[in-house]
Amino acid sequence: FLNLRKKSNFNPPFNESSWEDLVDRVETVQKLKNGKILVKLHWKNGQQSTHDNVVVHQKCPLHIIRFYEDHLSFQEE
Amino acid sequence: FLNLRKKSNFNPPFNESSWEDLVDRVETVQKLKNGKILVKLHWKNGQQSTHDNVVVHQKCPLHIIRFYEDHLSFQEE
Amino acid sequence: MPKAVGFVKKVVIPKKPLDVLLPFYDSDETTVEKVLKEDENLLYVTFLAGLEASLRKKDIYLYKNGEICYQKYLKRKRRVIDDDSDYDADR
Repeated sequence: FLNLRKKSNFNPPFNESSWEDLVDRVETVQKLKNGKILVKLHWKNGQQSTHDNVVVHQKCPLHIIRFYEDHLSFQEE
Repeated sequence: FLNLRKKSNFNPPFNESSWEDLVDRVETVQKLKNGKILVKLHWKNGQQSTHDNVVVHQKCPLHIIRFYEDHLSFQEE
Repeated sequence: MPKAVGFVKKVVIPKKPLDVLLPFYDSDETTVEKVLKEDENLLYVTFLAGLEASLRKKDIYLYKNGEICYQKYLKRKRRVIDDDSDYDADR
């Protein structure tokens, strides 16, 4: 988890209102002990970056929805 | 599946670009045998309606993301 | 950086009898009107209900008119390609 510290020179385009066409997929979703949820994105330009889930909700909601729907499991009550 | 065709007089506002402020919550998500995912919405006006997931993706993505994030299961590290 | 709990493995949803989905479901909402464009995995479509959405190619058969509209789209695409090659040949 420490490799997150290795700062790459990739700067996600925060000025863009939507990342839907720039992101290829959500790679992982991870929960921290403090309750935060971090989302790792794989960009079409080959870069990767990690963000708070609320950022991803705003910038590319369809990608995180697709990730969740790829991991759906229905359990008998 | 056919008995799902039973309609009420409620007409969801398709002309509205976003339902985020009109919907109270996603009640449930279920998958049909053919693989289609259906989402049941509770509206702030007390109505209920069910839609294909792609409709909810477009009209109120934050609601369905919240529902999914309330049902996450993690691989302990 | 706080320690991690773990990576998402599944989104676990309680299975319910399908009549929980009533009282109102109208599958006509997602009758495909037109396929606008495609990329590697997705089709961008408009539905009769006046909604634009992206669908997975493998799911297009789930939607009324989906297959037919996709075939029409491919035919249009081929015709454009043929016209372009005729244009190149003429020059």
